[in-house]
Amino acid sequence: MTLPLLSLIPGLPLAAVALNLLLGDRLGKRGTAWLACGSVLAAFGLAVRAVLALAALPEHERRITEMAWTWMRVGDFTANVSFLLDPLSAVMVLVVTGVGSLIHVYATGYMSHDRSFRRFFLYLNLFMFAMLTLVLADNYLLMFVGWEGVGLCSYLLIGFWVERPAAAQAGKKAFIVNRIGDFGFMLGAFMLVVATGSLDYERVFAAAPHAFAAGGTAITMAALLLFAGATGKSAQIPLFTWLPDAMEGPTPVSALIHAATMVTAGVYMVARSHVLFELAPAAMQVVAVIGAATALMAATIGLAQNDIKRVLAYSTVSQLGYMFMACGVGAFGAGIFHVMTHAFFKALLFLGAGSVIHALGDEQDLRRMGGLAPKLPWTHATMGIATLAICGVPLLSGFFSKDEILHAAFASGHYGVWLAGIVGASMTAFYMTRLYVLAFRGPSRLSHESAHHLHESPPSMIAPLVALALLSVVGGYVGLPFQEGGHAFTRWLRPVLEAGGHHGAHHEVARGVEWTLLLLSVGVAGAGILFALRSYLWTPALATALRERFAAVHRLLEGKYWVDELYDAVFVRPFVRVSEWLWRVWDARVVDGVVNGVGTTLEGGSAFLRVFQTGFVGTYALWITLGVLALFLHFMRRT
Amino acid sequence: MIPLFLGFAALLVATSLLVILHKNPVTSALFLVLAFCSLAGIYLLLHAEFLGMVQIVVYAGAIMVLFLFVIMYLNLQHDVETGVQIAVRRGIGWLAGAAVLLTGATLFGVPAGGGSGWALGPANAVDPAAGAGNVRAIGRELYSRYLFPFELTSVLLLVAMVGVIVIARGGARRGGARRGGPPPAAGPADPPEDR
Amino acid sequence: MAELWSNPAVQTLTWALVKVLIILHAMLGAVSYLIYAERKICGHIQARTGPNRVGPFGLLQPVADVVKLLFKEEFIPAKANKVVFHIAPILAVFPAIVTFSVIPMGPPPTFVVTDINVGLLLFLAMSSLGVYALTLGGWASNNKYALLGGLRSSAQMISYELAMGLSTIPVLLQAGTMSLVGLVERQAGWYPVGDTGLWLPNWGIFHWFLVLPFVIFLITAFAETNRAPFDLPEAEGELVAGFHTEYSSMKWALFFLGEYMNMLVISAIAITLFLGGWHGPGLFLGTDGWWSPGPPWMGLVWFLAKLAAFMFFFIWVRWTFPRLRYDQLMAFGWKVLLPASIVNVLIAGVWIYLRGPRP
Amino acid sequence: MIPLSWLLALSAVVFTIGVVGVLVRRNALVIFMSVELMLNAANLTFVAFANHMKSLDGQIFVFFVMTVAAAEVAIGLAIIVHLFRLRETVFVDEIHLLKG
Repeated sequence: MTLPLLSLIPGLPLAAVALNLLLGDRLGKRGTAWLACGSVLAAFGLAVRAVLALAALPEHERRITEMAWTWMRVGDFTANVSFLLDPLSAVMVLVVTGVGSLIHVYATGYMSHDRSFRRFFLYLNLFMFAMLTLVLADNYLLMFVGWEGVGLCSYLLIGFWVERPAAAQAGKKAFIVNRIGDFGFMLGAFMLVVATGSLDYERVFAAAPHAFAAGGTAITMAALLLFAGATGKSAQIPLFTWLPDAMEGPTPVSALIHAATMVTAGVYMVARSHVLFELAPAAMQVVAVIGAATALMAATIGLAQNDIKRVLAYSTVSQLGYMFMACGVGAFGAGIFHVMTHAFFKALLFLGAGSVIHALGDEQDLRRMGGLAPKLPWTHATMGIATLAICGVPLLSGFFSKDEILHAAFASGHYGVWLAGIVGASMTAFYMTRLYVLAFRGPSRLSHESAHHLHESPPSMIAPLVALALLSVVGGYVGLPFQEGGHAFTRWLRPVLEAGGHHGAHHEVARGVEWTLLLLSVGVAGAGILFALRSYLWTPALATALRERFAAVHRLLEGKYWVDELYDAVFVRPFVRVSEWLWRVWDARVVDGVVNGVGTTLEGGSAFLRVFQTGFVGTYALWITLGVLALFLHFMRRT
Repeated sequence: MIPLFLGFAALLVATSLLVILHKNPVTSALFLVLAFCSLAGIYLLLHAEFLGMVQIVVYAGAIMVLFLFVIMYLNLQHDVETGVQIAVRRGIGWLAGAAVLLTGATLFGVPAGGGSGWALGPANAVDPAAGAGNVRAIGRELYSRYLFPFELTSVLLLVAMVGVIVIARGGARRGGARRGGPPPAAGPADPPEDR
Repeated sequence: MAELWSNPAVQTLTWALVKVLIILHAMLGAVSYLIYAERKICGHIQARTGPNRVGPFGLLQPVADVVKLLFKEEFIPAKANKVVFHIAPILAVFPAIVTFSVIPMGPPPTFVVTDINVGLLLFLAMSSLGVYALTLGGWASNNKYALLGGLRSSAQMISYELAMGLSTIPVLLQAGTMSLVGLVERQAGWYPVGDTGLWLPNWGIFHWFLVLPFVIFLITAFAETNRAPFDLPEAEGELVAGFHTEYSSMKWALFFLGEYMNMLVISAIAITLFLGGWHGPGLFLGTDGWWSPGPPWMGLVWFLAKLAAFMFFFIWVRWTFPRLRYDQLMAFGWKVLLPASIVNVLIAGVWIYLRGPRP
Repeated sequence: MIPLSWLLALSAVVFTIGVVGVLVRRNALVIFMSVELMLNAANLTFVAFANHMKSLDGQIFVFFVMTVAAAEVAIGLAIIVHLFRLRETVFVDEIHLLKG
């Protein structure tokens, strides 16, 4: 490749950021929009071209690396700013840039009435830059740069509406919780450096089997620490609490960062380091279990939420759980597959929700919606498709990926995980349908002003919806099941996921069993949907009845298991108290004391030295001479 | 060669003493010129022809002329150096000087073979051409190994020139430039600018 | 005695002394007759005959002048700084004589006193010392005109030294040596102009990138010797007689001597640098059937001829051009000559680098 | 061949004279000259060692020292001239603006 294709992909958004900063408001709304979307679209184009170039290569040398410059060289440790494009990162890059550009377009419409339009796109482009760096990095250090970058951007964007205290709080929460995870990531990276002396994927993966005893403590520790980073970024138990609050940010942000791209970074990272995880079966178990638990727990919480975006948020958490489930059972390909499809339909759902909110004038409560279908035909249609897709209705993208995950879980003998997945799937179907029904069907429960504010969104918002809807429908067909040697997607990822000699989990089960599983998952999905329709559309009394019957459970779910309160009590409060003590005693007394002490000492000293400052050059010269004399004498003593 | 050196050395010491002893700045300046010339002579004896010449061109020919120019420009007469305080300072000065010289002498007086840090290294015979100090060799060095410092000095000179012009001009604009100075005819030649 | 004489060191020393004496007296004589020539030429330029009473065509006029100056009463201003007042005239002559010790007046070894590897630098050093005579003389005589003359001369000479020094650099680049003898030898023979059949003498002036330096050197030469049109230090119209207003009799004569000696020196240097020194178009058919330069003394002849031509040029210019204004002088020195010479150094450097040293 | 120690002694003497001059005189110009003396003493040492070690570096250093000295003198004299214009004196003990 003649021109530095890979470095240009993250480079373009960054350039857009720079331009945005330099030109400032001189750009105007239109200019900003063009700049932001243009840069991301261009990046998408470049990505497509790069991936084509990649696909042109024969299967087993499908990796394009591009060295930008040597970042640091410390002793025998060197870190380069260099980019790697292999099938895995190719998928991510396409998803990020593709969905990203769609969402950018959408945002131009959604944010059109916002005061700080420019700042929004500044952050958004910055995020694109960080995310692409993360995905394209060819070593953990650069990946960590992107990792932190996306964390920062998510903080900035969640707290975008700074005048809202809730938003600011949510931003801080997200950032801090992420930091905890990042700390794990860092420690993991340190372990890798210590063990393999490098952070380049290639070197690490090459060296890992020799550097670590398979299944040993060290590798398990490392893998778990990395996974801790993943749980932070991808909102898994125990660090999932920030994601629902993150819904305080603008909806495009929720769609881009907290559904499609950033939160999947964890999955990507785990899949990227599959070599390490495969060396540590225990860690894999942990991943699987945590994934399953998160999937189930989030799903249950999702059942009882009334804020449309929160429902989606918890569904995101649960879907991420599925992805980790896949990774945990060794089906990294399936995980990435689900990342992709999920990016499509979840982004679509969020954007749809955004369109609804937009249409109703910032109304987010499901209980004050309903009957929107005729008013918002496009939104309704696309949302419907997305809902079906996520529910796992056959022949839609969600179906294929989710089914593959469940199948992998079952095949690899993690029956508990599989069961959790099945149940979670049915719940997913239930609450998604509930959301759909409450929003679009049934009688209209709109408040007065939102009722007359009601209008279908502008084309700039509809177009991305349609595009994503198409993707959510066909996106899954790269992974049709029942193919010898795995489907297209698996084959595409094979060079990466089977690197390091170790072959990804290929537990074949009998066709019959496979069919049964398939029908079963379809069945539970159908059941969930039907039950939701019944209890919210056909006989709404049933929902209330249920709510009264299981009041305790309902309260538990509505209160999100009071995890936040728990953390608040266990971590936050004591921490605050300790910090207050430090502030009052350590900082105010000791540190300030030292500083002031230094100050007073200097004052005294200079008061003494002022005596020598006569202002006469001659005197100074004399002092200098005496100093020279003293030096002479010193040397004489030495000799 | 030795007698020549001794002569130059004597001249150098005598003239430099007169520089600091003589009350008339112009005379001091002239003696300084002589001192520089004798130093140039010593350089010649040490096979540093280039330096000897440059010594005369730069120090005698430029720097000292500038000194003279300034002295005349400010038209200074004999320094009046009377009064207790001044006498005291002079005494201290001489004492300090003597002390410096003494300590220095003791330092260098340490026997060379004594293994002390001050023993003078032996004359190591690298290629004699380098020692010959001819212009070509120096040029080679300057433009190869010392290229960067060389360029730096050019920058330094530029900066100095700018600074000088600024200082001189600033003073002239603040009026009173004529006070104590010679009649206007010497005005246009702002001495530092001509350096 | 004989073995002492056989000692080569002694021989060279004696020869050097002899040459020095010869040169010294030759110069004194030359200077006195230069003054005569100047008066004659000036006379003819002004359509007069000039000195014509003492001796045939007034040829004995210089003798008469010298006698007059020797016996004239010496006048020293009361408030003058005696010592400096006495030293200044000596300083006026000293550098010129010193410089002459390295000028090759003919093929070595006969017609060269000494040849040091930094001859040109010596010349520059000495010319930079030349400032002192005028400055000090002007200052010491404690007279405002004299002081102004001295100040002017110091500023002027310092300013023009730079241009002069820079204008010699292309020649050095061309020759690759600083020894004057080497410089002259470098200019021996002829060189073909491209592939035109034309052959030019290998003198500096015949190389295109040395023409501008030659012109600059010429101009600065006038400035360095305080000759018209750069004779501001002694501008009689403005400063009575400038730095030597208060001088009389032999001291004044020494200043004059210094001025003419400086003229001689500087033209000799110009000849050495640009006009091929002692080389002349060979007039004698050599054994190889090519024009040979002929016996060594022809070199001396050529040299003296060129010197004479130069002197005439000096005098001619003096009586032809008006004097500059002081600010014009400074502006010209700093804003025209200096940049021009620097640019020329660059051009010459690049050219020589590209062409490589000519065989 | 001049013995190195003589040269060093000479430069030491000259340097000391410079020091004394700085300490004793009150005329800024003369002090300046004394500083020049010291610089030249240092130069002499450089050249002496260059000759002793048969290497050019010392001479190169002297070259640089001269350049710096030129710049320094230009600036210093400009300052002195300016000072004289302002304060009508070049005697350092009549100028103590720097008194703290």
